[in-house]
Amino acid sequence: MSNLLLLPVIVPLATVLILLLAHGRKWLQQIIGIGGIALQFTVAVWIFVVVNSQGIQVIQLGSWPAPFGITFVADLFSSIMLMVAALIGLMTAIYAMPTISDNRQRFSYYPLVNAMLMGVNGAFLTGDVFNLYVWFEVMIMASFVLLTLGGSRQQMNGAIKYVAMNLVASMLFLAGIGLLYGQAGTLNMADLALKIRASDDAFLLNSSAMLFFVAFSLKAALFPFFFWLPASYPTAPMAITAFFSGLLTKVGVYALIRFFTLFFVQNQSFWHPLLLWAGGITMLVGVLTAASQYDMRRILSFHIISQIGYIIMGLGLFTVAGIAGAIYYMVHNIVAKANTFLVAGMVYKLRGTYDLKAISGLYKNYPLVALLFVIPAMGLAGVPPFSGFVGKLMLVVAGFEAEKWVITGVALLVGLFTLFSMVKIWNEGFWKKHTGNDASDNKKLPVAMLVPVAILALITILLGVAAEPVVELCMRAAHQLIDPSSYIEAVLGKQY
Amino acid sequence: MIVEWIAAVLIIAGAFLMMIAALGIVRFRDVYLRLHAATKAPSLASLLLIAGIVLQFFSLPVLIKGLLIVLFIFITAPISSHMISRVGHLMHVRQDERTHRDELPEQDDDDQNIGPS
Amino acid sequence: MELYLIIAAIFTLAFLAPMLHKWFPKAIGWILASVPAAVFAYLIYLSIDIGYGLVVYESYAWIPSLGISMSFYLDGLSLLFLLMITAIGALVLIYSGYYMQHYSLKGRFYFYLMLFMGAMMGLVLSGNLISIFVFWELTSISSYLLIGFFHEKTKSRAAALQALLVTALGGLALMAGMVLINLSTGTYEIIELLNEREILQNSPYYLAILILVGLGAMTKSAQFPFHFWLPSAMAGPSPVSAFLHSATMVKAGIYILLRLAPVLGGTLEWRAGLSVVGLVTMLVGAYFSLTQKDLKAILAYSTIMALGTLMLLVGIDTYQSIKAAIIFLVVHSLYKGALFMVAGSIDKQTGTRDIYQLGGLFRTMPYTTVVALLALFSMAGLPPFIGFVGKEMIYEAKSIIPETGNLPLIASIIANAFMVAISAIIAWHVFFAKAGNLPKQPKETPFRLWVGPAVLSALSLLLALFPGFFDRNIAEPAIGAVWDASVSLQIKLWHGFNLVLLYSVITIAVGALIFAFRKKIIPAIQKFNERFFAIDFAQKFLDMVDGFLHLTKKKTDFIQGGVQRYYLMIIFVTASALVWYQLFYTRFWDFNSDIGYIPFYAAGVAVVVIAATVVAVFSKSRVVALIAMGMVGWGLALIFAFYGAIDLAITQIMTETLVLVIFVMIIYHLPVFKSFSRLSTRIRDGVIAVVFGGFMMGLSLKADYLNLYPAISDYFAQNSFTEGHGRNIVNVILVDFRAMDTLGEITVLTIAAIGVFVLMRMKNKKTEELK
Amino acid sequence: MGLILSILTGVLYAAAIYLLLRRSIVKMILGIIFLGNATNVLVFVSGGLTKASPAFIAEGQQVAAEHIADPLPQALILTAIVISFGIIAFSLALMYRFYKITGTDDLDDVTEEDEV
Amino acid sequence: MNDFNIIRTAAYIAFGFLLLALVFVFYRLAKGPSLPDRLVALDLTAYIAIGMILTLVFISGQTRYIDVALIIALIVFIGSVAVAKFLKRRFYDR
Amino acid sequence: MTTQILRISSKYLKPAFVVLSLVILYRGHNEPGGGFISGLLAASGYVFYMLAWNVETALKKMWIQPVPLMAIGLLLALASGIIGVAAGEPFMSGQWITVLNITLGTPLLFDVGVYFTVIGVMLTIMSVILEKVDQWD
Repeated sequence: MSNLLLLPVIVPLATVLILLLAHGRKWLQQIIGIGGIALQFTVAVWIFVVVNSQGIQVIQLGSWPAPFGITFVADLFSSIMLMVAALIGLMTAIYAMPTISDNRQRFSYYPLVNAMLMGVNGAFLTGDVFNLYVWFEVMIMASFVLLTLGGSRQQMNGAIKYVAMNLVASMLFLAGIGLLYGQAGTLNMADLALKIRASDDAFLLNSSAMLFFVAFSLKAALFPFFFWLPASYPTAPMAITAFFSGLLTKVGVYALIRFFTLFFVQNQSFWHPLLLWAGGITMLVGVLTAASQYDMRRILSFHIISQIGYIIMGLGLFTVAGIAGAIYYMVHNIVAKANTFLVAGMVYKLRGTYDLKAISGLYKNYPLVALLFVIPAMGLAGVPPFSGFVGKLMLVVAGFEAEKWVITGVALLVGLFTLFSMVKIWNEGFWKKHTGNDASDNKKLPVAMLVPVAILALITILLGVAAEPVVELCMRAAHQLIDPSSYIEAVLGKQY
Repeated sequence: MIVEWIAAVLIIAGAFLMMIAALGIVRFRDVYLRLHAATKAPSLASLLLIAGIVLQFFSLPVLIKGLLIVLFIFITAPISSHMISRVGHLMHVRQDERTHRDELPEQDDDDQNIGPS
Repeated sequence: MELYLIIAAIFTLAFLAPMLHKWFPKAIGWILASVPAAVFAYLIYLSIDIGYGLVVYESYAWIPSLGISMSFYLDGLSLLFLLMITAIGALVLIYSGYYMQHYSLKGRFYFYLMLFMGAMMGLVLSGNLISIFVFWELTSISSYLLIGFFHEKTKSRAAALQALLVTALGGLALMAGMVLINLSTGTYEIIELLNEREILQNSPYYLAILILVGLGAMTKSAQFPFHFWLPSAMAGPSPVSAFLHSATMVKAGIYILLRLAPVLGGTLEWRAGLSVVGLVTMLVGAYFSLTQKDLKAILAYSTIMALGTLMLLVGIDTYQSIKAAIIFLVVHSLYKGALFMVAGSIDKQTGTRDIYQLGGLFRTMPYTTVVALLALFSMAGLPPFIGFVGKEMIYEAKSIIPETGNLPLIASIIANAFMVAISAIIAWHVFFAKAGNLPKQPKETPFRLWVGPAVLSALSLLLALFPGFFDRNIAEPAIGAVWDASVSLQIKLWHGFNLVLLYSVITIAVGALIFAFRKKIIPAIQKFNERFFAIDFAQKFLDMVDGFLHLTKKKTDFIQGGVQRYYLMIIFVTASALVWYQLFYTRFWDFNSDIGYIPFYAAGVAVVVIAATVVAVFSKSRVVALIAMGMVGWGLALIFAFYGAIDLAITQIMTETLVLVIFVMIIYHLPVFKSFSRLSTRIRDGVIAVVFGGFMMGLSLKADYLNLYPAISDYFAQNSFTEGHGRNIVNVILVDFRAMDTLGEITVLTIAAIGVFVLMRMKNKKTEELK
Repeated sequence: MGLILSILTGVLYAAAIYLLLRRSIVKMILGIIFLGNATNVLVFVSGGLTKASPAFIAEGQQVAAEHIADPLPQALILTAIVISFGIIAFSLALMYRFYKITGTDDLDDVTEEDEV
Repeated sequence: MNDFNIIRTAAYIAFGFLLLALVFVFYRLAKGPSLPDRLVALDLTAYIAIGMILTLVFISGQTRYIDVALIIALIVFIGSVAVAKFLKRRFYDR
Repeated sequence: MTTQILRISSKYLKPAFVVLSLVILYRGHNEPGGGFISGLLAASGYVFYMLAWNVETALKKMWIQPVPLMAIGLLLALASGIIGVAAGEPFMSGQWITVLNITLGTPLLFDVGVYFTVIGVMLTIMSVILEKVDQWD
């Protein structure tokens, strides 16, 4: 019973309010906005420490007992995600200082980022299906606004697609909730888990599970629901795109993992092959489409899709190793992927374009940028000793252990293609002979751009080199997910 | 008992009036005539229905709410019909040829802000 | 003994290299070389113990939850490789200290080179499969960076990409193989694996492991059909070729096979697979080397031939063959390293590498000539060089395999004869024949350029003449590590008159014949090649990549075509398909046709709403659609009211009205509907819509059917007034029981308001991007 | 007659999908509105249709009568209506902006390849 | 509750009339011909809705429904006014 | 398009809307109504006023501008939750006091917060949208 769990929602909300009242002054917005996120990060770490040492934390909002009111629950999985989300928020907000236009910073950027983090945090923490929907809406509403601010044709195009497809997803989600409530008579996740696991007829819940699956797949950009992502992500400024790439799809994935480990376990022979197929095709399609692109942002955007496939594969394996791999991969991917986007933003700042055909000579003139690109890129490609390698290894081991040969083979092959597209960026953008004047090609990048990238790169390295604590943590988190009895007990109390 | 009977008559009358109004907007020949049907009859119809309710479930709040409804309908219905007829006229919606007079020929002078732009 | 310190030292040096280069631009080669040289000396010192059977094993936990540790394992095999890496590495560093002087970005070059050296040493020192893999990938990456050193040339970039892709493909296979090994035996540790031979060979995954590990070795060691990256990789600077492509990286594949031979080897699959691959590679390498004009290309193909030979020897898998393999490994490293460096010097001094253009260098570059000739003799396998010893052993090994008869032997003789001929051709054309037009007037190279090859060539000679220490302390333990038996090795130049000697004589004779008739044979072969082997593997590979890109581009354009309707269409179609599939799978077709209480007036309103919906959908006018939509909204509000949802009905009416107002005020600014779609499009969309709507209808029918438990709402009815102090249960739920939902909801509204505000107020700037 | 509300749900969904697949952005947003309505009805229907009085506790009583409408789906739909109201307002503003920037209301005119 | 409840019966009859009215109005909405015609139809729909809600009061015996009618009475005209305003603008725009 | 009829009626209807909305807000916990409905109702009054006159005039008539109103509303909602925390219970636990036979509590405060937020939101949206329409006139 600790109100601590509320802070990740209340802190950003309060930040948003203060920012709304203090709109117009850039420096004030920066201080309050970034300070708010930093506070969130601290809170997230605190929650993590508490959860790690004392087990699953629960708060019954409004003192209403569990299945009736709304419950906030933090298990290891949520608290890891909370931490990573706040980290990415912090880094991108710092990165935004020199890159987002003044006008935006004065009025809308910081409140929206905080609001989106509020939604994300709420989604990670809530233990109630409908409440999850509400947080999803908070999140996507904020992301809508963040994404649509801008004036180009392409941006509008991306925005419309993003809005339309996400709304479809939301509505399917809501329909799923309606059916679920009609059938199971409760909305609390732990209660659902208890009731569904106890019932023989629970496989009849498949239809609402399917609606959830489609809705979350849309949010998570699984094949064939990913179209909005490459259409919209490349259109926003990089600080925002990086922020999105780290969080938006991952919340969808989080929901998938939460739902399909906690209570939609009634018909495993139906769901797990489906998830595996979805994951496999997703990773293949994403990476193949990425390979053909020449726009850095689009390459990276398509990559997000392929990496989602890995995570879903981990879920589809449904073993402790698989889910631990999925969690690890998710953490790694959030960090590394956001970082590559931030580096792409640097490239844009230096060269004024994202088109690889027009970018050249970065390697020679900007070795630091090259280094900062290589680390997350190799991380994504799964080259040891960076974080991606450990994630891939965990998934491959899990896949082989579960004797799912095809998908594991696909996962390995996709690693090769990922490497290919990263190297393509490197070959074209960095190694190619500089077409312009070398002598004048020595722009300085602002420190506020370099610092977040460097920190994220450091994390990528640390996740790989000092992987043990993280891997062990993911294993424990996966244990909690696979065997939810501790979750249920924490939420519903001893009496169940 | 007698109250119930009166109330019943009032509802049926109100509903019937409503139907007549609807029939009116189907049968009448142009917008302006239909507006008559669509504004006057329903106002009366709701008055009747509310009277029925007040009779049947008499209490002070019900009376007040009923009066408010009637009041609001009597205020707002003319506003909307006024706007609709105005716009119809401005749009040159065809009048039935049997209408004798058009009191607002082409001009629209009480509207200061707007001119053809 | 802290083995990790060796690798750590190299890596530290790697990171310091750019700075060192800045501070000591002249002496950088010497400085960097000193560390591997010191390591070499230390290893020689160690080898005394290793010679007596000492094995060093250290293990440091890395990811214990996955059973992965960073462990180091030094036995004879590792030692042999380490010695070669450090020796050639030190010499190459000295060499490149001069060679690279005039290139830009040298600091990074040294960094990569040292990184590679560290990775390679890590690879051969590792005692854990995963740490082997880690270093394996690191060698791929650093070799990519080295091969692409001249990165402003398109060709270099392509070559680097090719090498990386091929080796990375192998790396993935290797990783899969290693995971499978772990799955069968439960360990990644080499030292534990050595006892698991039985288990592994009886494992159901044995064949898969073999293929996967073999694939890894084949790509790294440039075996047919993955050999093509090696000649392309000659686009890198010569020191890189001398280091990577003679002794180190290309031998990594052989190393991993030798390392795992005690565990995986000895089966028919192992023998057959490796022998066939090795044999083909050997012949391909030898054959293609003859027609090349570029000195480095010749060397590259001859390397392929040597690698094929090694693979064949490993595959034959007898004591003799392993012995031959180890010796030939050393032999080849020595002469090939020297020759690559010489080739680099010649290129540097004359400006060309075309052997038919070169000539007469013995006059202008006497030291280089001597050094090169020594190495070439070793390559040709002439006595008294160790190359001769190696070849003798190979023949010996091949002549006593029972299963395959004489085929390997004959192939080997042919291949070696080619080598003899090539050595002769190089020697003649480069150093003695009349020179063509050289881009630069050659003059002797400085000491730093010829000392490296000189040392290697000298070693070729010395090891053959004075084999004692080498035999006892280096070769024997190495063989012992692979072939688990007590080994006693005596390298002898002279075996007496026997069959093997005859084979050697035949080889040299055939080689001499080829050399003598080269003017006829080479054009003939070339013509033959053009007709029958007109396959440029490297080009094919690039074409494949291009084709792949083209294909994916096409596919992307098809999938991600940019038109939103198609996206939505695919989404709806897939969603419908999934739900229908699920309905089918769940075998639940019996819908509940009587879904509850429906009074006639509700039904009537519903019918009108349906009709209004149809009007809204098909109307040609926006305003009509809007009005119909308003009617739908109110109809729904009525239906809500009929079922007792008062607050809901009020809210629905209010929002519907306000949406109508907003909508009308916005389409103010937009043009009227045009009829965009053709009839067929509409019918298609209509079908999709009906299918989707159909299953939603089905789901709503099913909804009431399954009621697992009584709903939780009774609690609200019980406690709303007593605990929540409100008689309006819905409102109490909204502001008390589920107040968090409402908080989120008003947050959404606030954000939406901010969004609308910004969107409507924003100036119409062209682009608002990064400044 | 019992089917009629289910049919209504289906028709609303079908209408929404059909409108979403049109080229005009106005129709697309109409489609979004219909989708929201359809979902609300679906939730309402799945909550159970019973002959029940409104979910109020009568004056002078501590607990609700036996047969009241299930208040929870109502609260959920109410929240959903409000949320979709915000979203629709936003999409309408977006529509305005889209038209101002692109000069068209035809979604097919604008694809991802457009570079300004 | 006896079998023949006069108020209830009357309310059912009233509902019949109101539904009929709704159908008529819908006909006008679908048919047009002019936009103001449809607007009139929309306006009348609101009144019919009020009528239905009031009739529902009789059937259910719950006076709380009157609130719904009150709100409808208060708010619907804003829609008509807005649409009318729009139509005017549109017309001048030609 | 505005007319005299609209203008005059809006003058009288706006206060009627606001008063009625306050009544509905107050009764919301026990009778149909509540923060959202009453907020929309109050906002509708102003929207009608905007339609009849123009946005500027309508906003001048307001004591607090829409955007701060939103923030205040959210703040009230948040505060109502934090009161529960201050009382040592989980967030949003209802705290009730009875003054003169009227039961007041944090959920009511929350409802008031919703009320203000909704008014602020509606008027923010409507004002920027109707502004554009005013510009056309």
